[in-house]
Amino acid sequence: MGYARKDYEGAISTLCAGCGHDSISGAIVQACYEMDIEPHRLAKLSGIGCSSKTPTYFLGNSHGFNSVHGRMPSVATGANLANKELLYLGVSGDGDSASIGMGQFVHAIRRNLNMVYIVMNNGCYGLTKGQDSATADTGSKNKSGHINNFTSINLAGLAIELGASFVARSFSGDKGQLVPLIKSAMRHGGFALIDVISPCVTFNNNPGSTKAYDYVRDHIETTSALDFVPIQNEITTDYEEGSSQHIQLHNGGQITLNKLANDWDPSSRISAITALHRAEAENEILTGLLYIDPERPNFHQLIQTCNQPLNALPQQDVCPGSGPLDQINASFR
Amino acid sequence: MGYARKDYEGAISTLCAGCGHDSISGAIVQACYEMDIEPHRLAKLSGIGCSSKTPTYFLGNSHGFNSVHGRMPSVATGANLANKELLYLGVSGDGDSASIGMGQFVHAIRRNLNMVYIVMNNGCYGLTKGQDSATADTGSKNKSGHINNFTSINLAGLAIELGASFVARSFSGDKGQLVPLIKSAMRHGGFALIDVISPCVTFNNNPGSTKAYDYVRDHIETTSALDFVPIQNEITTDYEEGSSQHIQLHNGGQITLNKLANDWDPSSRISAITALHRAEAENEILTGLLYIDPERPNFHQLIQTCNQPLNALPQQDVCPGSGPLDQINASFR
Amino acid sequence: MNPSISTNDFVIRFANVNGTGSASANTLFAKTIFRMGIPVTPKNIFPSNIQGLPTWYEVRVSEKGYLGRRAGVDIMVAVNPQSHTQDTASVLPGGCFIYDSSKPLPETGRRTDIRYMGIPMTLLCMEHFSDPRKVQLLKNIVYVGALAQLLCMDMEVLRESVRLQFKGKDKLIESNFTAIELGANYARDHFKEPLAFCLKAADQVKDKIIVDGNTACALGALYAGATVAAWYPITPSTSIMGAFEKYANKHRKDPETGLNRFAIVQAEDELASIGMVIGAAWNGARAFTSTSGPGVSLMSEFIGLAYFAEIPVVLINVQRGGPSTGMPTRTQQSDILSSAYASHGDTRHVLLFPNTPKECFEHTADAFDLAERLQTPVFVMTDLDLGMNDHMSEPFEWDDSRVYDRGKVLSAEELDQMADWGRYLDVDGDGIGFRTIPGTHPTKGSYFTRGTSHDEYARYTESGDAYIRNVDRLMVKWDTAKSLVPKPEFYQETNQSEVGIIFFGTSSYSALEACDLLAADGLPVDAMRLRACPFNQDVQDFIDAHKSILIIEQNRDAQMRSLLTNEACTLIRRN
Amino acid sequence: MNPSISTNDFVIRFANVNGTGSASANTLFAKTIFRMGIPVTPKNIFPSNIQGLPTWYEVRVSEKGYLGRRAGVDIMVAVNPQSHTQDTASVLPGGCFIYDSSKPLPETGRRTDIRYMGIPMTLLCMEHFSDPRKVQLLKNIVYVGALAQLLCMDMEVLRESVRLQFKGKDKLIESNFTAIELGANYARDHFKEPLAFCLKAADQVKDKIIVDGNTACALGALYAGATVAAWYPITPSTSIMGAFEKYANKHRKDPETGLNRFAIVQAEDELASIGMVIGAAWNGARAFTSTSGPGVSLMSEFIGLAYFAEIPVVLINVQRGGPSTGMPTRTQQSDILSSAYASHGDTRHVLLFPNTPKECFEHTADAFDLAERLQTPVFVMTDLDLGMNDHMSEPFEWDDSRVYDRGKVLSAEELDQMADWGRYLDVDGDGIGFRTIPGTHPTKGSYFTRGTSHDEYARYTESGDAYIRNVDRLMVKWDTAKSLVPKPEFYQETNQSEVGIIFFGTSSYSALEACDLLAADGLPVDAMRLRACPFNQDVQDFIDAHKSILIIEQNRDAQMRSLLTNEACTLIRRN
Ligand SMILES: Cc1ncc(C[n+]2csc(CCOP(=O)(O)OP(=O)(O)O)c2C)c(N)n1
Ligand SMILES: Cc1ncc(C[n+]2csc(CCOP(=O)(O)OP(=O)(O)O)c2C)c(N)n1
Ligand code: SF4
Ligand code: SF4
Ligand SMILES: [Mg+2]
Ligand SMILES: [Mg+2]
Repeated sequence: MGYARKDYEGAISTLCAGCGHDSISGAIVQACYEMDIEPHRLAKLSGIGCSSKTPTYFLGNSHGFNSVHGRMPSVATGANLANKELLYLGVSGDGDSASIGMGQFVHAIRRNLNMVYIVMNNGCYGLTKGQDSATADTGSKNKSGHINNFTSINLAGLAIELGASFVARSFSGDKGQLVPLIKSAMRHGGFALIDVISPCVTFNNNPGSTKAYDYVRDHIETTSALDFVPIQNEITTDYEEGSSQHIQLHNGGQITLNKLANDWDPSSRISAITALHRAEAENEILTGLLYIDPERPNFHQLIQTCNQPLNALPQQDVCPGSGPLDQINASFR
Repeated sequence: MGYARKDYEGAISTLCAGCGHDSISGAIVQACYEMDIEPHRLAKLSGIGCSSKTPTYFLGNSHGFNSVHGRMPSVATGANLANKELLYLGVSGDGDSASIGMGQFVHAIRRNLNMVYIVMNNGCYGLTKGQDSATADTGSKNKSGHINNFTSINLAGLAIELGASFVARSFSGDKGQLVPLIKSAMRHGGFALIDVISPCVTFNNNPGSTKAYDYVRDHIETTSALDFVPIQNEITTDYEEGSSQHIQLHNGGQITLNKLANDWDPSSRISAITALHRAEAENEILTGLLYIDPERPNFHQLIQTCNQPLNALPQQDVCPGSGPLDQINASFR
Repeated sequence: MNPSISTNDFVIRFANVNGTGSASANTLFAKTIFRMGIPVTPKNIFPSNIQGLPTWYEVRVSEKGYLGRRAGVDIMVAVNPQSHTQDTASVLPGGCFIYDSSKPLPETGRRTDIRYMGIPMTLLCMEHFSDPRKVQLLKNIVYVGALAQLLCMDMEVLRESVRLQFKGKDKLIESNFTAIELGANYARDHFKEPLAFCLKAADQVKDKIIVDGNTACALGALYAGATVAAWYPITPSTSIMGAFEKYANKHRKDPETGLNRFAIVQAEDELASIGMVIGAAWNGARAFTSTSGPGVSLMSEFIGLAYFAEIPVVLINVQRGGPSTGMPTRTQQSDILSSAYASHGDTRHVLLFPNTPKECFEHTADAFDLAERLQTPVFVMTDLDLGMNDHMSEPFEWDDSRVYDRGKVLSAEELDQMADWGRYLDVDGDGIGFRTIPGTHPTKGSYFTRGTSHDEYARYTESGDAYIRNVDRLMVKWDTAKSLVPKPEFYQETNQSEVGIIFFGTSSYSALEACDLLAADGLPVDAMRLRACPFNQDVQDFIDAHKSILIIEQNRDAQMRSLLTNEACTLIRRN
Repeated sequence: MNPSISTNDFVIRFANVNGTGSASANTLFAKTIFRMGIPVTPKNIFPSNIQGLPTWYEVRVSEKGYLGRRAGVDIMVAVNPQSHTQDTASVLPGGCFIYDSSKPLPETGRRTDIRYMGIPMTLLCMEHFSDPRKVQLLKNIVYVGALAQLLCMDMEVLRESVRLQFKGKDKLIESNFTAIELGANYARDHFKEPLAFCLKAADQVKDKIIVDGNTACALGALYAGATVAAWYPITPSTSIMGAFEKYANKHRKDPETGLNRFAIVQAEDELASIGMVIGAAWNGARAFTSTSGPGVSLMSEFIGLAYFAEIPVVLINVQRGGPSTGMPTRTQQSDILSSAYASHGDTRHVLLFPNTPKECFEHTADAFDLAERLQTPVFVMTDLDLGMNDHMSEPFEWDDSRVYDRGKVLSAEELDQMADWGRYLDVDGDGIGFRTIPGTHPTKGSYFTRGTSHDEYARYTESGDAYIRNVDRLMVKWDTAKSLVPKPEFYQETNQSEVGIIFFGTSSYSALEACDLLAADGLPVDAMRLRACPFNQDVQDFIDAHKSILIIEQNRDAQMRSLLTNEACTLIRRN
């Protein structure tokens, strides 16, 4: 349609210089630009937190909703029900999703809500000044020197266990991986989680933190080299035969994977969970596409809504009128 | 101590005749009686629902707290912090835990709160007349003829993925399995989940329901024959050598297991998850002990509370007095 | 006719065990009286339990059309031995006590001032039916038959009611007929002395209907074009969504594909259900939720967001006994304050107070227009009594020329024509800005909706001035609301008494009857039925015109008095 | 001394960029004045952001001891070019505008009625320090040095303050000294004409302290013996738990094991934190939470449970701008109604309104006694201003003979001696029953706590009579509360004016100053500072004694007026 890159940009960021979240905003802009998304056909939603502020800083021509803390999934669910034709991009933080928002996160997955759900995961509560979040790794130390003793919630693992239909993990510092993941997620026809490690430079980027840039760079591992190919038949990436795999996406385009982990099969939940647990045991951070089921019916399909967006039905299609009301009255006599 | 069975009984149940929940109440009474638990050293807590009513019907000499819907875990957390010496028994329903209570359920696990957490799981909302719950299996039909399309939340699988330290599943109709599981859970030194399939005779016991008595009986499978042995060295169960295994519990006693599933190892999360997924794929309901880590530090250990119960500290141990206050004042001048 | 017999004016109460199928027999009884043209009010008094506990069904018959509950029971049909003592006590002197004499009634605790009438309901059934489940169900029909005989009910109307109730189940109709006859015959043969109460066909019902308020609310939402409904089960609101689903399945299928022109989500909790409604309404669908007190408490942060972000939300609050889990199966009007001021911070919400099923229908439908016009949450405040009990009501009406008021929403063309658009700019003094729906225009009208402060152009700001301009504008909107919400109803041409009486919702029934009694005693009092908050000038005038004001409401803390005092700015001393 | 120079009476504002370390320089400035014996009020005006946005620190110096914010700025230290325009505008005529002249100030927008004073702060630092981080930090100290010189600050006191602030960091102390000197020297050399404002050591501070209310609340909880604290981070309450942890780590370690005699849980959200407090309090620990408006909204169902199940809960509500996410970094008093009536159903909660750090300490400590005595939730209502800004205050006091009032809790022995115990039995007319803690007695005192209705013996019942007895008893308890909560403070011996002025919390500072101004104008007004709800007779008497009442509060909807009208039953017309 000929949109320019600046049509996808937003206001100037007010986050701290170097914050991982800004890189993710950049990747979102990049992905949307490259896919030529019509900005007004995308709605961006978020909760509360530094991460949830980012929709101000990308896609300035898209409607957005900065809701309340931890409750973006329900607002996204309602929005999605009202108009199945837009693209929904939810942005959340690890505090927003793994603590106060855990219930809604789980149930959006359960409904296979058709949306892209990005968690900007820094293992802490940035906006309230750096308290540990529930995704802080056991043994990780934050800026104030506090060591986290609790078990860490692995959002990707949790999502797979819950039956999410698209689960990926990435790193704000790896745009090469993140951009095609976002594109793929946007073309997936159901709930697509991308858990993105996104260091908080101000409160959790110190030595001892497992969410610090240096630590992540040193411990990153990848399931596969991945490419998103927009048009079905035009496959350009030339991985060696045998290890490469093509996954057709529901809403057009396909993913081309070059598997780096041998025992991993992106269509098997148990293989994805096993790969995650193994990496965890080895103190590695497994990134890339982890699991996908492109054919799982999404929420609209499950509840059989009509083809038109519900918000576009004219009055005569939704109001039964006085005739049927006479019959209804009669049934109460 | 010589308590009689009736010292563990409660008021007469007002649940529907045949409700699975009553059998679980019976198993709780049985377990406490056989373990000679001092009734006043146990606190029972629940949310809201038919299941959450049951604490009225067992352990009439124990304090209880029927809190609000879905929030029992937080009340149990507070109670537990106040007095580490009591035994905490939480009772919840699948609506109470898997829907409104999901967030609190997840975080009680994350903290490895020292408590027994029983979910009376009937796949529906009994008290509000039978709506499907989030644990209703995909394809299951309820009494009103409605078929559930959504993915089902497997509470046991979820708990294992989240790192719960004791996870079991059972069936209200299998007292032989349930009673030793409850006993073991009570001697476990952290969070012990028992997800008990407990048919709702009024709203979800029809043909087509996967939580109906008949269906469960036909599809039940067990990880292992299990026995709880109260005194450490007195092992009486005589399983064949090789397949049997003894697990020492943190608060006394041990579990003797006779494994029925070969590839399953109760100390491996991934093996437990694999076993669950396999059973699910085969439409089997896997019961028994699924996973245990008897040594995981519990919440009190993680936050290093003192040995005395916090609610028993005398004023002089908690009030610094006027001396230190002078110094504190000086620091603000 | 015997003058000591009271015709079409008595209260009968059925004492049953819940979960034993008594509801269908009791409804049959009430509905038959209604179909005889006699005004009737049935009330279910039921426990928070599924099976085995005492439950009561009370029917007031009143040719004069008084539909409130009246103290005291004239006829007790005591089929539940668990509650015999209590049931015995509640009968008025001269009343009668009908029981199942299949087992003898204990001799202790008998009263001498009431008439005992034993009918061997179970035995009669066991003689005629073999299936024990049938015996359990039909023994209830036996007492209906006996009562029909004793009260001179029109047997043909009763049989017709049976036919309607069990349409298509011919065998069931037959066995019901048998059971009715068993009861009727037994009564005819054994009770020669007539009862002190009887029924006589009348013409007081006209084209009225009898239906519960929850069904009426559901139909209101259906007619208003609600397409997204999100809820979490909670007594006494649950049946709203049941009814909405039923009627939507009938009237909202795409004729070509058979797909749904609606979406109903059973959310994971109330926080999620209100969030979904907010999301859907923000995105241009008419959306609503139904809940009760605990739900409103849980929703309050989100309700504050909807107020501040100016999202049209419709919330039906079917009130029950509070606080906390409270008494889920008992009625109250005790969420007035928690609804009017839901959320921390400065918030005020529009409340509607229907008092009949017809008004439930209308107020719910109107709530969508109001919410979209005012871009704010609107609460339809009913209660368990109105929501779950059948109420006699004028029939529902729908004017086919009515066009939904979608409020100030900009189309792509309008956006193109606008020189200066700001989401929160009040260009015409009503305090309401023009909103845009996502997806409308490729380059215009997008903005970032927030719960944090914003200026007129929806830009983020922490400026104190912008904040004050914003909350002041919201007060202008509140004033606008006063002219749009339903006016109060008055029951006199001109004010005449020193005392004015104010009521609303289900308190109206008893209040109006009390007014009649006072008037009959030569003490007429002026009365006003509130139908909405904010209160408009009529409300203020009524208060100002009276020396003292009496407010009838069903709660401890005189919450409506508080609301009136705050909002209508006039002192009403609490007694 | 030059008579046109105003001594110890001016407002200075520092305009900085947040996240650049200006806080420590600004605090140093304010604290030095305080240590010179001059009353001072610093206010942080900061954005909801971590780094890079404008932030202000405003210091009012007032020898008379007026500690409220005063309109207009006398001296602006404008170190943030982003906000220059706004900063220029806020200076009062005759004031001065100090800026970093390392870069030239734009010529446009200059005012002629204020004095511009450029100091090359960055350049001066760059000449002396090489580390760019040090330059950034110390340029703030440069302006402190310059101001010290210009305002005749006591240099020794300033240096002592540096030593205290950076104790143990000798290098840092040295470079601070250098920076101070750089600023002072530059000022001495370049600005010959004296400023219109100056400082002079005084004796107005005595043994007062200067501290923020959140620290004071934390200390109150520490001294009251709170052992369980559950919370969820939210501005502006977060620092309460930080302080509680810090002091508990110091004063609450088991001397033998080094283990904690307290438990602090960062909960997963506010619903969980209040649930934990309820569980802990039910189980006999003193427990509390701290939060702000959104948290109270989320907690409201649970608060209703605590009210109804009668659990002693202490909740510190540090209010911020509402509704919804609102303005997290701005102060308001707008949760009065949402706190007083938190939860659906009929509920009323005890609120305390401290207005100084000392009262924060006392009210928080008292809240635990009150909560346990009354077995009900008690709210300590502070706000961002009181909680997060340093306030001059009388020092904290603790009477070592004070014994915690744990209220009516039965020991095993007492249970053994009691013939008839019912958890909700009001045996002595104060509306409060005797409670038991789990684990106390092997066979007595156990009961099932519920949010649903119960009778006097805590047995489940749905009886309407029992429900009414229960809620009526809760009103008796509410009356009992009136005699226990802190009385209002009066500022006159006897009432003299027709108008009475009422205020509370941080509104007191400006209100009292206004009263002084009025009195100086020959218009003395009677004043009352509310310290708690429910309101006792003194409050009623004050209202009754005045023809009209003026209420000063920081919200749109006159919420305290509403509360007074509802609870003290007296009309106050809103203007
Ligand atoms: C109901 C509620 N509770 C608490 C807060 C305060 N709060 C704002 S952001 C935040 C946490 C943010 O953490 P995260 O989601 O990880 O985002 P980050 O800032 O780290 O990107 C909290 C607790 C709030 N806004 N609302
Ligand atoms: C906040 C709130 N929402 C809704 C309800 C109504 N409610 C009571 S029990 C229940 C569900 C019970 O389901 P479950 O936990 O599975 O228990 P079961 O009755 O099936 O044993 C609901 C929704 C409530 N009490 N509180
Ligand atoms: S505080 Fe952390 S998360 Fe927030 S903007 Fe700064 S770096 Fe990013
Ligand atoms: S409704 Fe179902 S869950 Fe509830 S008591 Fe009856 S059988 Fe049990
Ligand atoms: Mg974070
Ligand atoms: Mg259930």
